Amino acid sequence: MTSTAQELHPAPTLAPGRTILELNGLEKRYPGTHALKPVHLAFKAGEIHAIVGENGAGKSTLIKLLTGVMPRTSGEVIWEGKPTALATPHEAMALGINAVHQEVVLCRHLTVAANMFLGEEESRFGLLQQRAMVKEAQKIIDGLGFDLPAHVVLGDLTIGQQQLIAAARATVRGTKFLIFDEPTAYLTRKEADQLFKLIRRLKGDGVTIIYISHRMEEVFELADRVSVLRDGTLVGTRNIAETDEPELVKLMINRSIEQIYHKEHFTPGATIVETKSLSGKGFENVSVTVRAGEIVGLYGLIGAGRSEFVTTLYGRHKKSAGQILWQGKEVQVNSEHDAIRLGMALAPESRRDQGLCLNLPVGMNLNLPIYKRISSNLLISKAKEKAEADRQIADLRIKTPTRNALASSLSGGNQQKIVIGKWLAHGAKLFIFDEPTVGVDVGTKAEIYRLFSTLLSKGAGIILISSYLPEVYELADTLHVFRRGKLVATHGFRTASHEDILGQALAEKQEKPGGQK
Amino acid sequence: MSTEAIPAEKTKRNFNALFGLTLLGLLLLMWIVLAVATPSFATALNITNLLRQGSLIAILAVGQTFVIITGGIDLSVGAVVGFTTVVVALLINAGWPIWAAVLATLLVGVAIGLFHGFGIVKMGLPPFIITLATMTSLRGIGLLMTNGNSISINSDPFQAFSRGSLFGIPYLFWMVILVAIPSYIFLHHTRWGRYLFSVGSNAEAARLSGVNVPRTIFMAYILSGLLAAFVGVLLASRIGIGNPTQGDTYELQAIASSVIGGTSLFGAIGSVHGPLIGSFILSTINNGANLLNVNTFWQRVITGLLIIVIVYFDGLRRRGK
Amino acid sequence: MSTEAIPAEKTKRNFNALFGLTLLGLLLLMWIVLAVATPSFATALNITNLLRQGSLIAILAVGQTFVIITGGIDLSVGAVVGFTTVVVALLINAGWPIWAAVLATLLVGVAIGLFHGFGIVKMGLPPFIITLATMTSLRGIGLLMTNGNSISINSDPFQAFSRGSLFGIPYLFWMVILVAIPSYIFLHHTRWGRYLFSVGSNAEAARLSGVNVPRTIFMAYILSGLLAAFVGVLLASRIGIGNPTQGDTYELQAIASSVIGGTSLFGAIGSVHGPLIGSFILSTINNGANLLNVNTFWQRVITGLLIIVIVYFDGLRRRGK
Amino acid sequence: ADVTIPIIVKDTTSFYWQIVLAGARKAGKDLGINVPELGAQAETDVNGQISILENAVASNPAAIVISPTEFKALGKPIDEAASKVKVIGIDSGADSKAFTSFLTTDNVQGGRVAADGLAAAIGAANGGKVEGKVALITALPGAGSLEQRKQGFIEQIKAKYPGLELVADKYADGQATTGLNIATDLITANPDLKGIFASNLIMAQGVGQAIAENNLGGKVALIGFDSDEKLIKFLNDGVISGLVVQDPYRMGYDGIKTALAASKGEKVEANVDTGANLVTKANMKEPKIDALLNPKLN
Ligand SMILES: Nc1ncnc2c1ncn2[C@@H]1O[C@H](COP(=O)(O)OP(=O)(O)OP(=O)(O)O)[C@@H](O)[C@H]1O
Ligand SMILES: Nc1ncnc2c1ncn2[C@@H]1O[C@H](COP(=O)(O)OP(=O)(O)OP(=O)(O)O)[C@@H](O)[C@H]1O
Ligand SMILES: O[C@H]1[C@H](O)[C@@H](O)OC[C@H]1O
Ligand SMILES: [Mg+2]
Ligand SMILES: [Mg+2]
Repeated sequence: MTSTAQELHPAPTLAPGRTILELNGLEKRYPGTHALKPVHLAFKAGEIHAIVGENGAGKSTLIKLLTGVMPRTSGEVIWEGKPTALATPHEAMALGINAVHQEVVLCRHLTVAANMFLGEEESRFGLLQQRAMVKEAQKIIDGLGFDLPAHVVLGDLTIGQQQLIAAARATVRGTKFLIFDEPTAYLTRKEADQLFKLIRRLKGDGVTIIYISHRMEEVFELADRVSVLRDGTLVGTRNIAETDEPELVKLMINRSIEQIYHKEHFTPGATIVETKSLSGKGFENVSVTVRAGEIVGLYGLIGAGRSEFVTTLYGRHKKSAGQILWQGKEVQVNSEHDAIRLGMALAPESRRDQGLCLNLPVGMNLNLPIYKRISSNLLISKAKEKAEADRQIADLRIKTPTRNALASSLSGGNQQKIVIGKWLAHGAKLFIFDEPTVGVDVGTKAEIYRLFSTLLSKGAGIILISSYLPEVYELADTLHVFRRGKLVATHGFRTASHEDILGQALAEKQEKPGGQK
Repeated sequence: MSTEAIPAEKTKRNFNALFGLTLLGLLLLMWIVLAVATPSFATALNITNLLRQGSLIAILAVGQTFVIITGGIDLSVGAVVGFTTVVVALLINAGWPIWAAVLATLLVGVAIGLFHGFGIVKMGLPPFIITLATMTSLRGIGLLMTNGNSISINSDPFQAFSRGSLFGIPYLFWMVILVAIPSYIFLHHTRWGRYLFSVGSNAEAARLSGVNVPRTIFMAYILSGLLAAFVGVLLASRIGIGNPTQGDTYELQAIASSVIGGTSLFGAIGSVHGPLIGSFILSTINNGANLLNVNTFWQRVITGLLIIVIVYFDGLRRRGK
Repeated sequence: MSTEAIPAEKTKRNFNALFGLTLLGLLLLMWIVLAVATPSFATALNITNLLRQGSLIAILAVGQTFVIITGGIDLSVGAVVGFTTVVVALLINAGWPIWAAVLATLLVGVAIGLFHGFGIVKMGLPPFIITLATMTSLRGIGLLMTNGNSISINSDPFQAFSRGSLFGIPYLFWMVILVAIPSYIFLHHTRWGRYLFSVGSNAEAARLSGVNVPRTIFMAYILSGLLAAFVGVLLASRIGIGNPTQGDTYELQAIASSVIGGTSLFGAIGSVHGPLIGSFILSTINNGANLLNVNTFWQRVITGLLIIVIVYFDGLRRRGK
Repeated sequence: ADVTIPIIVKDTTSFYWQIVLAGARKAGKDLGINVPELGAQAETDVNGQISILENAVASNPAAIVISPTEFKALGKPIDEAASKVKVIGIDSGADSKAFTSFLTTDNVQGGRVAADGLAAAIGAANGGKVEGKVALITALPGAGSLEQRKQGFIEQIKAKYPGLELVADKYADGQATTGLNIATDLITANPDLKGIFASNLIMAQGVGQAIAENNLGGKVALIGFDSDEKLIKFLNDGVISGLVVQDPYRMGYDGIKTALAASKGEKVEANVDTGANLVTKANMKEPKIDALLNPKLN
């Protein structure tokens, strides 16, 4: 082994390989947070190296240092034997280091093609070759099997779709070292498979890859080696063949988890909400019932129309036809305000665009829906404001220096916890969670699932949208499958196989539309 | 998201109190320097003058700050000031009791704010456009009402107000306090204040969290219109006339005071004390230059430079270097 | 992110050409109405006048648009115009050949833009503040240079330029074309144009893609300063004097033209044709009101209303209703 | 120089006021006193001038010379100032009885003089017939002195020149270019326009340019107000028919001189009319007029 790493757990021997990048005591401090304690690690040319760890463990920070996004506090980075400053993204790119960051960092006002070629535009005589770039971009996207247009404005795509574009973009650049920071967080199995194909192809081309994920099965499917970060410290590196999931989880959170999916069955109570042939932009003719004490899961591919369905139910968008019955009575939900008054709560899918006020404090984000309740007369009760925020921070283990830190300074997973946490104290009857555990670590996922049970036990109902099949599969009492805006299948708790459900979610042209209720 | 955000990316909210203090520090520093440099600065008379002179813009800047926190802008405030001097002058001259004339004028300010809210929320107009349009039209309406002349206000008590003092502090400055305290409580201690910030930070997230975004926007512009009308009343008292062309460029001074006081034009960052200090920094520059007998042309050059220096140092500290 | 973003959330970029056309449609509509309503509108003389009258703001608006697309703002342009009328007047009167005086004046504009870039990128100042400071200081410097006087320019050929025409179209309007075509190519067909949009859309993403964000910001302000200096030269030619107080409120007119033309003050949305059409809409309102001999006060009222109406209809269509 | 007498003008950025200040400066030198030169940044900024007056009083001067921007508005502040120091008024009046002395041009009278000048020029160009359309362009609404000129001009036209028809009464925004644009549009809309009164310096520059641009010198008569190099050139070239010229230098000089005398308790004259003269190509070489057109600025 060529690594100089001083690992807490001695690394197993590896097939010999050339070291391409070596971290020598790499360290990062933010004001108030020691995000990365000196890390020693060597990456071998052509390997897929997974990095796992709890939310806030320092994974994204490590990536930011390697791509020149942030300056490091101390330590050395050695690229192909030579120390390098990596002071700017430009410098990293010049070496051939690229990344698909956890938060999609693209320009939402530019087209897909413009984003793919940003900074590397093709020009002739100083003029952009726009058509050629759109064509080229489309070719790349099609080649990767993504069903996305290259000429549309990026902001019109869903987050998952944007994530795919970010991945596709990396292939345009002459990359030697490519980092994926939770690329599958918003993807369904189908898109994830396409992405894995891409990653394997890149590996075949000799590209070294760092792969960060909270989904253990992906790590085992893809990686050659895996490193574990805990609280900014590298606690171990393993050959993938020589470790297993419990060991990694143990390393990550310093305790073991018996089971992630916590499922309690309650006898369903009265119907909370019922949609009758609801139609709107992006979906049509959807009839769904949610009763007290049950979780109704919605599964489908990206763009299947699940989010549009729930946001319409929530009054954010106008319905075009159909009815909404709330506790048996027909209601008009004309705004999210109406919805909240009825007793709905929605944790939306995109934390950046819909979920968070990033430049406001964590506490304010958490309390936003309940300010009315924690105000006495005109004034906010500061004591309650603090108590409520601190309770959510503790319950969900949100890693933040204080409730006054800006939401933008939290790690991705911890931001996600705010999006969920803000509704938990609200006392709604119907909770709609749209991709609630995106980017959340296993330990916290288990915590969140337990909280679901608490909500159900208090007589609430839950609509759970997830693109991660195991999640809906293991939790939903009723599982609806969406495809291209239509509800195409409905199952009970674990009554169909993963394969069947996936098959139903995939658009097969020969299949007749319509549900199989 | 924006070029402005690049250097300021590490703005620390918890430094906010300290930040206010230290901008205040810069203001105090200016006062000390002036007290040493001129015999007349630190006299009761001059302090009274200074307080009076800064008051109008200070109040406008607070109203403007509410709007800017939501990510908007209110270009109309200068025109509202001019217009409402006319309104209050006409009403008083028509024999209304002062309190009624003032109340009616304040309602005019509210109505203008409502109109802005309507334009932004219901018609989907950019705040810049709807308030620019009001700015242009209101001056026109005021000029039509006065036929381009000034209206002399026939009420001595009304005019006496702006020259009076209580405990040695001019009434005009008491008015700043009267506005600042409820504004502070409103912005920092009520949920509506929180809603202003949330709308400016991410309107969509605020909306999905149950914040009534349209109502919040209405509220911001109504407050700005109301405070501008209040300033119009105070100005009318100070100058004793109604004249629709008064208050020219006040919008710029109010926005500048707010931004000097740390408000971000991209929304979600701002306070009540910041714009107050900002406006008194600007008045102090003028007052000091007059007392030091600086050539008025040099005065402009120096004002520009001082704005750069003050905001630079304030920014340095805020970025925690 | 902002209140402005709410209604416009689904702006469709591919409608852009149509959008330009249809704002143009509104402008053409105004022309048709005026041609019918007044005998003098559709005369060669008046068209020439109209083209001359709109030219200066049109050029400023293009420069301003570059800056606004990056998410910034340039409040200094009016002051730069006034200041550069003085510079070019002094140089010409000092006996410099016209071409040299013009070139030197344009370089002054570039230097001012450089200074703005420096303030924003290196000193971390908000664009509003640094350009406000320049606006204040430059007028002061200009006044110091002229002592408040107008400098009468001793060059007939220099002044003749603004009166001349080619193929019946005034030189001043040719200058708009001279600016618009390269600007269009620059903004929409070169990578630098694309970088302006990317910086305004998401400066962090642009930086991560290897876009030189500081350089892009410098570029935007330099272009704005350069075009403002160019307008200063043209204005000096048109009014035959150098006077630092000229160009007052041009910044507001330029920003308004840009926003009427569809530019978003939050950056990343804008074009070259939009501000051009926007500025000619404003000039047409003035020209039409003068020809119709509308009372000047009514003219203001109407201008405000028309701005609302035009932007409202344009917005309606853009939101695709 | 221990004695300080500040002079407060309406707007330091205009040439007219710079001449006033030059006169005051010279007086300061001659008399060995300190003369701070103060003023707002626009003639319409009433509140700004009140603030400046307040600041001036605070600096404990021997006396103050002021040109009030607004008749009514400055009344009370001047009363208040006069309770502490002697106040001398120049150029324009204020609603105050507290002035120790007052040196001014009557702006209403200035407007009348302009009307006479315009009528004469139109007559000269049309074989003695004082007939046709005329227009008035005012730089800004809301400026007291400009309103007075307008008033005098309109009164005089109505009273003395029934053949003249005022077809347009326009306000600009204080910018020469706007004056130029308005004048061009007026000429387009009224091809038979005979004359224009541009009631201040910057408007006369813009309107003069419109006449020059359209080669209408001699066809459309133009009367301006106040003078500078550019306007004198226009006068010489026949673009401008006449200028109403006041004596700003004297107002500044005598203002300070009177203030010093008053501060010493000497008796001073209560009212001095410094006069408004019509300058045309014909009389511009007369020594008295020449001195008005070319004040000795230092
Ligand atoms: N800009 C910042 N300012 C201050 N603290 C920060 C900043 N960015 C990250 N941190 C802190 O650094 C720590 C590590 O964050 P990082 O984003 O690297 O975590 P992560 O391992 O990627 O977590 P996740 O799985 O949630 O994405 C966290 O405690 C986070 O709050
Ligand atoms: N290929 C595509 N290009 C552009 N827009 C698309 C595409 N596919 C779907 N959409 C848009 O996405 C909408 C449905 O997305 P929605 O977010 O509701 O789906 P979802 O099932 O929740 O998927 P996701 O997992 O991405 O949230 C459609 O109405 C359509 O406007
Ligand atoms: O007399 C002066 C007048 O009071 C002022 O308003 O403009 C300049 C001069 O004409
Ligand atoms: Mg992360
Ligand atoms: Mg979705």
